Amino acid sequence: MLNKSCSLSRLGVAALALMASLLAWAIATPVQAQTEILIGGTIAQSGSLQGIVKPFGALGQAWVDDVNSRGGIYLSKLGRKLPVRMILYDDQSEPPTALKQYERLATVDKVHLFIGPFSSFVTNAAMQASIKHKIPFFMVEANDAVLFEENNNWRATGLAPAAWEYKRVAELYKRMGGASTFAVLSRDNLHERGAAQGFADEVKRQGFTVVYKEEAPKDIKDFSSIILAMKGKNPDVVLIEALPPPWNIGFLKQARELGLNPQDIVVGHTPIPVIKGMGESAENIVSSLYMFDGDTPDHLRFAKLCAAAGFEPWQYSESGIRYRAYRRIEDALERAGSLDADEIRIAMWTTGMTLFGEETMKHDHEGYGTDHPYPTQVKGGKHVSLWPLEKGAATHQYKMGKW
Amino acid sequence: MSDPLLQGRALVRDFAGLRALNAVSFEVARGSITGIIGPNGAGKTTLFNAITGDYPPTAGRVIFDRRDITGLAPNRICRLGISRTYQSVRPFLGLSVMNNVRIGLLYGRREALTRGEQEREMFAILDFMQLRAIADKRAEELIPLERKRLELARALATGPRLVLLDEVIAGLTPTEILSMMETIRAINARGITVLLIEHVMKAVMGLSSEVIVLHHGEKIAQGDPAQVSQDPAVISAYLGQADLSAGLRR
Amino acid sequence: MDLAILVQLLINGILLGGVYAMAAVGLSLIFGVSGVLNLAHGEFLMLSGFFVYVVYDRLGLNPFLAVALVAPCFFVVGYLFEMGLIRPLALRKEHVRLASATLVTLGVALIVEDATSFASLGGSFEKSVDIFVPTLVLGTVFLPSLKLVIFAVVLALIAALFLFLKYTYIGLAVQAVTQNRRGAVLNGVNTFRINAIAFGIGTFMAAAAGGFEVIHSAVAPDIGLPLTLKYLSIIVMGGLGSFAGVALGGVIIGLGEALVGFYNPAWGQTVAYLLLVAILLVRPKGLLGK
Amino acid sequence: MKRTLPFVVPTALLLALPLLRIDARDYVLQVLTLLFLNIVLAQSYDMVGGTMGYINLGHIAFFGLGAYALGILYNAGVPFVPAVALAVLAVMAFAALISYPFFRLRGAYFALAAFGLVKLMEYVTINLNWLTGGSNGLKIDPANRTVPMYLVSLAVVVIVLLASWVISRSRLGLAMKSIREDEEVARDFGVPTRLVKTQALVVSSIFPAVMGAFYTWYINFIDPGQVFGLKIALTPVAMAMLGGSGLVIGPVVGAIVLYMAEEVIWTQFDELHGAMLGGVIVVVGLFMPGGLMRLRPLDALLGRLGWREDDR
Repeated sequence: MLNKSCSLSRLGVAALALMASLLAWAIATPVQAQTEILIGGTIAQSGSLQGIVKPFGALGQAWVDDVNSRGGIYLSKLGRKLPVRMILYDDQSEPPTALKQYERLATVDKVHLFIGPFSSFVTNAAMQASIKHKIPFFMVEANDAVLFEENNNWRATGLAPAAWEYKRVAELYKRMGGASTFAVLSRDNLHERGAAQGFADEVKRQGFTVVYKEEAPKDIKDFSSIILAMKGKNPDVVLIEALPPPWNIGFLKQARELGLNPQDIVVGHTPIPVIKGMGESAENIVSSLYMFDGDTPDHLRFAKLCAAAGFEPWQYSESGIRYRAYRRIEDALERAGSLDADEIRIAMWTTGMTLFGEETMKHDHEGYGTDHPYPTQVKGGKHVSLWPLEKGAATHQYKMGKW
Repeated sequence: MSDPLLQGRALVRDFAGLRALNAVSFEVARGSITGIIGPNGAGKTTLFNAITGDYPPTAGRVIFDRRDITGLAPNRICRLGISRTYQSVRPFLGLSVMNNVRIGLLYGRREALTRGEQEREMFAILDFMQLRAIADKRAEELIPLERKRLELARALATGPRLVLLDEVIAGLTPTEILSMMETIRAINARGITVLLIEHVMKAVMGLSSEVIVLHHGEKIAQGDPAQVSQDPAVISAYLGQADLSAGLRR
Repeated sequence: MDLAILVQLLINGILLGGVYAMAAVGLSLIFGVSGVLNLAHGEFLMLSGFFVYVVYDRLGLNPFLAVALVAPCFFVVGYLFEMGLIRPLALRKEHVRLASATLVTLGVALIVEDATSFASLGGSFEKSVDIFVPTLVLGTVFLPSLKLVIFAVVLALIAALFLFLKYTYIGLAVQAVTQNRRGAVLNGVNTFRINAIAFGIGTFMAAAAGGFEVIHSAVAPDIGLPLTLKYLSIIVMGGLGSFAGVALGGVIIGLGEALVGFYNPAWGQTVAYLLLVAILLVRPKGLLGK
Repeated sequence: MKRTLPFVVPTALLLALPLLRIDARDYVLQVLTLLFLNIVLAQSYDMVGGTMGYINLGHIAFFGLGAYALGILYNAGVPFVPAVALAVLAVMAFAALISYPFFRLRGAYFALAAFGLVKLMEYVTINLNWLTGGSNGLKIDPANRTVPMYLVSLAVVVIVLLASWVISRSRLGLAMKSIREDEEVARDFGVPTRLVKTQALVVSSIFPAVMGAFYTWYINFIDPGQVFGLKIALTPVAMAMLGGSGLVIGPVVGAIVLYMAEEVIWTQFDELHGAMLGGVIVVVGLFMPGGLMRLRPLDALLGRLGWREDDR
């Protein structure tokens, strides 16, 4: 009996010790002195969003290496350069996991600023940690309106609202002439819906007609009924807005199979699998990217970072947004000149930096930026920039139903 | 029979085009031990299932204690006082012996028992079936004979007026057979009517006051054991099943 | 509605049903014989699509040839899968077996999905083969020839399966096991081998469907589980273990998606699961289930 | 007293945790909140899945429904507490409603139809966008609710564990177990199986509904793919199996072990998180049909604590 209760209590002690050590393990990371700039965030390495952003962990590291190779970022109030360290966790594409991990970044890793995750849903959860701990939050691939409903001075994005995504494409058609009726199909998902609606509104504002507008389920595989309905409307231009390549490929292959032959096809996101899968048929598809051809320092640096991360800029259409976020962080830190959260925040909101040699980034009173993508066209299996518009109108070629 | 406890009226049961029971009518007297015999596939177990409502009869009526129970759900029929065992035993393997019995006590009775009554009843039944010593074991840990006793214990727990015993003697050693026959008699002595299916002729003939003979889904004879075993139809039905017909004549 | 459109919709729906039936038949065979809900079925489909792509991309083979090369290998994959991971569960209690098989196949699905996405790191996660089989046009009606071929293949496979089950020793054994596992064992059938063969054939069919997927649209690591779910609802709707039921279930869902999808794309996808629940309400064992 | 101590002491410690004054407190609370969510889902899944033997792959439908019901009611101006109550009642009514058709199905048919139900719910939620916001998701006023959410989840964990324990020793629990062992025999011995199954499903739906409602309150922005997701649908099943399906202590142990394993995996490894999780699940299915708590040493431990159940 003595033996029994003895081993029981020993067991209890062991269990408590285990719990305590787990707790300790969870919170035990040495406190950082101000010898480096700590940036924390999450990137989906698993779950439903991984396919779009997985290599951005490597891209982030490439940027950090690049910055540190020059000695880091100069902070005037400290009077020296500090190296950058980026801590990225896997949010598993799930908001509660992201919330937990941003909390960890804030309290365990004690980062100085946050870089946002992919998607508005995950961002919304992650932002809670920023507000609570008063840590500046650089949003990246997230610009849905719900994120801007509340006053929150700790977040800002470089992106314009989702509805702007096709502004430049619509302008291109305005300048080109020759097309007047549009069909718009988007994947039924937060981001895609907003972007497609923006395009429809934009072309209507330009005086064109939208003859077909529909949203199709996230995981639809058979588009034959949609294509049939679309054919009945006989549109000049068909726009497809969906992030996952299989969605776009499925639609395009079936459209070809069922003889949908508009004058022009716009596929919002045309990364390499779409081009490879469509082969010759991908020629002259109009698309968009968050960059355009050029040789400014930004262009060169962006290409270099992507190469270090193992892909070409246009293969991951969102990579341009990431790059802009890195640049904004550099810019904000330099102008803040310290690691004080408030100063970084103010610097983040008052940016006026120039990117890719052309545009000046700004923020409106809600925190939206001004970035929106540029039209491209697939030629010879690659994206060719149609920007600026004068050049675009000359380079652009109607597809004219040629599959 | 003036007032039978159980009565089947022209029972028919079809399985996907196969007629397993064909117009079987029979009566079971109150307080009796009645045997059902017949070659394999004669429809004996189907008859049980028709009575308990597991596979309700396609046509015909089942009358229990002057009440028509045809088409009632098995759980309701159980509460009316009919309980059973299975040809291949089916105790709740993952449950303890006590809980196997408790199911019948809790759910199979018409009137709710108080906690004290429950416990008293349960231990009385466990004692009666000699299961008390292994009451905490799970059914899957029992040996076959114990499982059979457990089936009987569970059947008794519902406080039945009629128990249907499906080959409880088959597969036992001669000593075990004798003890099981004693048990069945003891159950009957408590005022519970017994209807049993059995292949061991000695046991059926020894126990039953009345025997029903099924063949190809039809009843070919009913009467006291001595009389039935002389019946030419019965003998011809068993022809070719040497050991059984030998058993009949013995 | 315009008659031409209606005809086109019906054709689309039926052909789509053929595409669904192709992979679902394999799943049905596996369930019928082994009683296992193979949640990894769609992953094998996806994996086969990847291999077809790799063979096509690296060796420059014709994609159809690549399918012919890759799919039979998946017979072996399925066979080994059963031997290694499903067989050890055979002796468990019914509901424990169902649950553990569900877990094992789910775990395998997660592993295959993640490993595939890991293996394609650096490249893109999505693969699609560039090949266009011209469409047959009869007046106003478009008959996508690739889907026609698939439909013919499905019919042929179902017929072959039927003959195989009816006239070969192994086929009869498969049937015996489907109907009564214990009885088959008592009659000397090696149920383990039969299970493995069923997994082999079923996985082969999934692989063939995967080949179609990568040719006709695209594969990505995460398409597996949602597809499995759809195939499962098709075979449940048709009646577990009935091949004709699978074809019927596939065509019903195909037609439902095509017709509803024409008016309202959103509900077009939903209709499959609405039908599933509705049919099970009326017939708990599916349309042709016994 | 000795028997309840290993339960009371950790609960008291966990209850006191928010008083802790360290920087990482909220992180610890959030880690535990997600653990509690998993425990509740696994434990309540197992009422039907383990105790009654009906593999309910659609358990998460109750969670998603609770999440959406709360969001819709709350945004319609119903005060929070009544909104939670109404959401839970709605889910219970839903469970009672589907129990009739779904429990006509057995075994694999039931598991699959229930699984299909989750997908159906997801689609319907997307399509009814006038009500649910569709794929745009549903948002309620955001706030930092770390500590209250932690306390609520802890309370629900305690309640669900108590409920499991009470049920396993109750009349209803015995009937559920008898259905698991042999439904026909149970019916032959007077168990009103249909009623028992409905009761079991309704009881098991309460807990995911509560957690779903509070989940919306905590995360404040939900979408159909998230609350009706495949992963969240299947991990509780894996957790219950890992710990020991059908035992009161099983699902909670499984949830803790699997969740901790996941935590270690994502903090210690950069890649292949899904594959490792899959590996764990395969091992459980392959080698531990009875789960951890039926392994001999742990079973012996339960015996010494006086926690061993008669029916296992």
